Amino acid sequence: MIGRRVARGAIGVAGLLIAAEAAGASGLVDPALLPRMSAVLVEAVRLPADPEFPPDLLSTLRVWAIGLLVAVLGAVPLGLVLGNLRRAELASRPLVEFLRPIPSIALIPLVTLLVPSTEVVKIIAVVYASAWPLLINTMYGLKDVDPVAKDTLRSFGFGRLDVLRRVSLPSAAPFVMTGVRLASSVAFVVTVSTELLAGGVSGIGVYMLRAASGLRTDLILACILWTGALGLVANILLVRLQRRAFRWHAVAAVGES
Amino acid sequence: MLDVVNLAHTYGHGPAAHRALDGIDLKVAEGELVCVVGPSGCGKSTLLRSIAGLIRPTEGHIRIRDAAVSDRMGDLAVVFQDYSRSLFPWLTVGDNVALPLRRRGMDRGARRSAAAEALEEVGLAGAAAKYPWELSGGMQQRVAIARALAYRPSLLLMDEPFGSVDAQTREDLEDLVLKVREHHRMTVLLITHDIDESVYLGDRVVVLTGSPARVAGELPVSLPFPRDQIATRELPAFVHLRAEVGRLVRARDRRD
Amino acid sequence: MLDVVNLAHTYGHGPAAHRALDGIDLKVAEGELVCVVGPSGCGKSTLLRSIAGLIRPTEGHIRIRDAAVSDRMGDLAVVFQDYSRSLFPWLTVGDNVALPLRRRGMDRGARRSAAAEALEEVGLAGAAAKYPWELSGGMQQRVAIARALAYRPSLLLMDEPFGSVDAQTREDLEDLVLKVREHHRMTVLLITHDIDESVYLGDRVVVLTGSPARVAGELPVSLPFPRDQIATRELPAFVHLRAEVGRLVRARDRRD
Amino acid sequence: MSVTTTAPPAPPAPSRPRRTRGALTALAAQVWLVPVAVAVWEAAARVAESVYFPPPSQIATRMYELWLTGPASRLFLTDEALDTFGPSLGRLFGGWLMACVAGVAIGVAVGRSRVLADYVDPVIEFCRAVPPAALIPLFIVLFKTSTQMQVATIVYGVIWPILINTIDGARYVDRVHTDTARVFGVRGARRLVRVVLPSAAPKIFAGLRLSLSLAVVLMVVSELVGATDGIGYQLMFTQQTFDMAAMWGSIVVLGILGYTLNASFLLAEKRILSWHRRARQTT
Amino acid sequence: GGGSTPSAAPSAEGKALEKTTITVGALPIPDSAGMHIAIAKGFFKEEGLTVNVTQLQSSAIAVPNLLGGSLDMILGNYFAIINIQSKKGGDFRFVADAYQAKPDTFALVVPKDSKIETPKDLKGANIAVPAVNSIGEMAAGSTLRTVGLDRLKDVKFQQYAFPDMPAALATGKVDAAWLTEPFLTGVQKNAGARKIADTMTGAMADFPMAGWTVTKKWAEANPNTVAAFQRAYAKGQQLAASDRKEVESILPKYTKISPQDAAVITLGAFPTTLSANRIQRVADLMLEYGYLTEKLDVTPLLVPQPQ
Ligand SMILES: Nc1ncnc2c1ncn2[C@@H]1O[C@H](COP(=O)(O)OP(=O)(O)OP(=O)(O)O)[C@@H](O)[C@H]1O
Ligand SMILES: Nc1ncnc2c1ncn2[C@@H]1O[C@H](COP(=O)(O)OP(=O)(O)OP(=O)(O)O)[C@@H](O)[C@H]1O
Ligand SMILES: [Mg+2]
Ligand SMILES: [Mg+2]
Repeated sequence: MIGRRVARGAIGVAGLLIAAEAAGASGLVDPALLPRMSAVLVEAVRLPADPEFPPDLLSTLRVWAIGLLVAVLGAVPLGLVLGNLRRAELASRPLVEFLRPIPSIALIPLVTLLVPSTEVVKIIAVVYASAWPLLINTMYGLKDVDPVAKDTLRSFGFGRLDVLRRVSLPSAAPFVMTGVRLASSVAFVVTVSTELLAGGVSGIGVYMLRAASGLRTDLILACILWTGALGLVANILLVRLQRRAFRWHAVAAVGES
Repeated sequence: MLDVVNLAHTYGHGPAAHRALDGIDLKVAEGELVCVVGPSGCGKSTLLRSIAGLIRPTEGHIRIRDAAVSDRMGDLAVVFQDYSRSLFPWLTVGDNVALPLRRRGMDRGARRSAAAEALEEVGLAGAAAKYPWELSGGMQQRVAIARALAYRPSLLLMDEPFGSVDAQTREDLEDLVLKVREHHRMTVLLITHDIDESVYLGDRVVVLTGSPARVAGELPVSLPFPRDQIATRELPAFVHLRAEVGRLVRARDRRD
Repeated sequence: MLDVVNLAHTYGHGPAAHRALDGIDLKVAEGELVCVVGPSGCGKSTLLRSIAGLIRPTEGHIRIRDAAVSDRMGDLAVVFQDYSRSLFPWLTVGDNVALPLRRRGMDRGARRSAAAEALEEVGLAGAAAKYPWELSGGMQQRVAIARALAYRPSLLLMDEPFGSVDAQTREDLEDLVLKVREHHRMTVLLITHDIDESVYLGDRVVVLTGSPARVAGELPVSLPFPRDQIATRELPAFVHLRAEVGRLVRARDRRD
Repeated sequence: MSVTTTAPPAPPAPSRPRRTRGALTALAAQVWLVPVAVAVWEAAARVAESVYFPPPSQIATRMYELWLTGPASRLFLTDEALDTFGPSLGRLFGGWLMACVAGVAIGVAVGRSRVLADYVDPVIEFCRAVPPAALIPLFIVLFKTSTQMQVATIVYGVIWPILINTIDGARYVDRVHTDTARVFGVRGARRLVRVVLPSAAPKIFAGLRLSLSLAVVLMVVSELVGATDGIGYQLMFTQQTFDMAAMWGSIVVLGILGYTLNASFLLAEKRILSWHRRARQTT
Repeated sequence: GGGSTPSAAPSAEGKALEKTTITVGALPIPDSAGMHIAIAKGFFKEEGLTVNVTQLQSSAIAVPNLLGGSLDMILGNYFAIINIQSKKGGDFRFVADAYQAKPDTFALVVPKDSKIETPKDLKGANIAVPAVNSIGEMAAGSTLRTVGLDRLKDVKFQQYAFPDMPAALATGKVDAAWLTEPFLTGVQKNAGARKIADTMTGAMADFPMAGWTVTKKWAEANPNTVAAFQRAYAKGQQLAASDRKEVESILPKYTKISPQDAAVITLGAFPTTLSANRIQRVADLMLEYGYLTEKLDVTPLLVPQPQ
């Protein structure tokens, strides 16, 4: 069962890579401009051997993990508050909706001016960008709670906070978890993008900057493969967590088996 | 104990508004078991939800032990008509029953054993570790009943609590409610569609009219206690009362 | 029409596995109305869901008009026990009833009027424009019944379809089912907890044992048609059959 | 109000002025934080006196000069404003709509088919961790014109929340609902439109709402490379020329744009999901 | 910024350094070769100074890093720094010169089959530059001016990173690109692109490109560190200026330029002194081209070199 799923997934990924290779081989994409996928794969496999790469990788992972954690710890409770207190939600909405579309690219130079650490700037950028999916999904999750379930607890005399903790939160948890999965990849994207934009001592993006200096598009693409792979692994872990924690959700509501 | 005065409730506004309750007066004494019958859609659940403080009545007021409904809450339990949605799918059956007991200040062990006992009483001894969605409809309904009984509320509200169980189980549950009420001096308000049941269980039967619900009539049930499924139902008084309630129900337009 | 052979179903795997059905054999002839009774949690809904093709039996097989269950589907309708969740909250009551009718090749107007007619028959004439969550429990259940009847299936499966309505409405709905079945030559399989109801409605009553369900016995009901709520129930044959079914039900262990 | 002491009893329905006052209070409850925030910002900026953080008043003046000194016939918009906002909005909507259609379509397909999901899940998870900015070299090669490239960047960047939320929503449809659809033979496109999509709608809308402001972000990102116009270009250009007030002006425009888009979106959502809101309301 | 220990390791001169560890930001381009040679050869260590290099992507982000305190020193693009200085976006000091254009270091190229033969044909063209309103735009503008074209009216500049320019050229998104090494050599070799003009001639000949930049505050707070830096850096820069082999061997170490490429690419000059006259050219030309609105005297911006 698990084996079959892994095999299918591998076939899917292989299909993507083969398509990319075919695009290069058939001349659809000029190999002078973009290296062939086979060449990129070779570089990707060789990357860990480059002594500069592993520290870069670890640095990216650290910023990602810290940023995601801070975002979850901040945005989910905020989402719970805003999802529950209609007044607070209404009052903060203009501000939130004003801030949401402002790209971190515009903010990074400004934050850099105020914060004397590149690492912290990156983390701020990650938190800023990945907080939104968490916030929005948490708020929508709360809207989806069955009123009969809430009424049940209320009728036993539980207060708002208890209803929130014992009904709304578990019931919205799958929704929130989807938000976490979204935020996880946003955090990856922003970490690497920030490294690309702002540089720094280390990080996959910094490695890509260096690779760009030597016109090594193959290395850049190899780095992209690594980012994708990391995102994939992170997601597998999160999905596993989700399956384990919310078995009731999958079993109680899944469609065809 | 419970004092409902001139209660009215209207759902929605404007042209789509629907008046569900209209000038309901109802008094329930401490320890009394009152059954409410009335046509489908008349407003029984609305009445019950108002008493539980879940919806705010448009007019009139409700007092429980002389306190307005909204400020109190906590010493009552409700078995919802929509029992399957009132169970939490992320908790096991045992945890579902044990959850409200937190309000009773019981520790973990006490909660667990109280839940196990209540489940045993409704005939679900082995089900504590299962999830609600692993149970049949009737079993879910019994879990909801167990949860309410384990809570030992002073006011118990039940909305068609035995609709999904077989005849034999139903009789057992009826007797269970009588027993628990006796032991713990609960006040019970029970909505049912079964006229026999209302007479068998109740100290008094309240009949509601069709939508919007008004009180069509009340009937004290002066059958002796303890009641017995076979003996009580054979009493001429029972047969008479049952016919009486049936007449009250039928006397009114059933539908709006 | 319907042919269930040696049907067994087990939920889950390993130590947590639960055997719900065990070697069920059941034949229903074209146009027959069979009532199934059995203790709560024995496996009635499981049987019905297997016949509807919603769960794949672990053993045995089911054939409808000599076709295996999975390849056919479409000419049957189900009234689910969990009726409130089987209504789509995003559709009005009218649309809920009309939704499946497109398969009958009806155009928009025909669908709408068929839905209106079915709603009228279950006593919900004015409710077509409302949403399911604006209705009381019993009204929702009647919507589910209306949807199944309007569909005019050749096989109708009903899982405790009258559990949430008052006595009078229940009788009307029972007679409605009999009438529709008569007019449209439907085959009906109806699960109920009410032994009286099973005898009143059925051509045959099938009694299941406790979990795992086996067939405890079958009883042909040879009461004359058309049946009448008062006259039929007064017949000595009715009283006898009802006692007979009661005995069959009681003869077996009710619980696992 | 002055003379009559024998005023008739108040009518049961709220009178018109009362209703307007109610609406005004509601509006005030929604926007009171904005003037507060602006005032705090103004004060802080004046105290800090940093060229990088000009006070809102200065930003507003600059925005007015840049964009609102045009002819009245064009709502006072200047050529500059039209040249900046027009193309950006075009790419923004183009990209977002394409992402919506593709995201919902693919999401439903993947969400409803276990087998398809097995094959493409890893590919999706792989792709969405790749920053659009890092793919620009690829897009330069793959797409003919700069506009195509920019739209592709937007689509690539914003499709993920829609896709992931749709997959999840479509996958976890209440079993009783799918069962009902099955036994009544509601299948294919009809089942999709009448059962799966409405059931997944709350999640899909969460994704759409997320992606809408993300589209604004990606619009900016896409205009950093190979553009000659647009708000993102303007942002970068003013940054390069060190016109800080104008740069902040662009940021404010992005914020206002995002807010407006979101407000319109919520209006649409309120209509489409009204059943959901009302069904989920505790009375 | 780097872990500073005010408690004073003595420099070679004997004066205590205010900071013994400094973090500098640089782009992975040949401009910072002198610095990397000085690090590699241990010249900073001899002064008791540790220099950490942070990778930067553009001057646009370098300046906020410097002002915000993440970095002590950056490799500042003169054009960008002078622009911000003139607009009071910061008060900067140059501590050492780093890189200077030479013939053929920055050129305009067009695709192989382009109809554009000479700069004259660029009328109406889209030209890729690494940043708008930058030295690249000015250099290309100066070339255009020599053939009577106006950079504002006759062409459009689009922003592309150097590594993306070859693809942008090949797919026709731009008609010409302003490129530097190693991309210049690469695009000619791989895609057969043609060079139509060397932009670093005439007014732009030997144009100063980049210098090591600190804030005024930092320079005043750390005079001894600045002096120690200047002494050590000068040694490295001296090697870069006098021995191309040194540059060729250091380039692959801090960029991904391969040793083979490093051997063939055209390099600029590595000036060993910081000359007010030379830097003033930048400000004057920026004024002439309208990038500055008033004259700016650069002399106060230079930190005198230690004797
Ligand atoms: N999804 C499930 N997973 C595990 N066990 C289940 C599941 N659904 C039902 N069961 C078990 O199967 C047995 C039969 O269930 P079923 O719903 O068929 O009973 P039923 O006869 O319809 O009962 P009722 O009259 O109470 O509705 C029950 O003991 C129940 O616990
Ligand atoms: N949320 C709601 N919005 C609008 N109307 C409602 C709502 N809930 C109930 N109603 C209406 O109020 C009336 C009374 O509903 P209620 O649920 O109280 O009936 P009931 O007596 O419990 O019926 P049943 O026996 O069928 O459960 C019904 O006509 C119903 O349509
Ligand atoms: Mg009700
Ligand atoms: Mg059942």
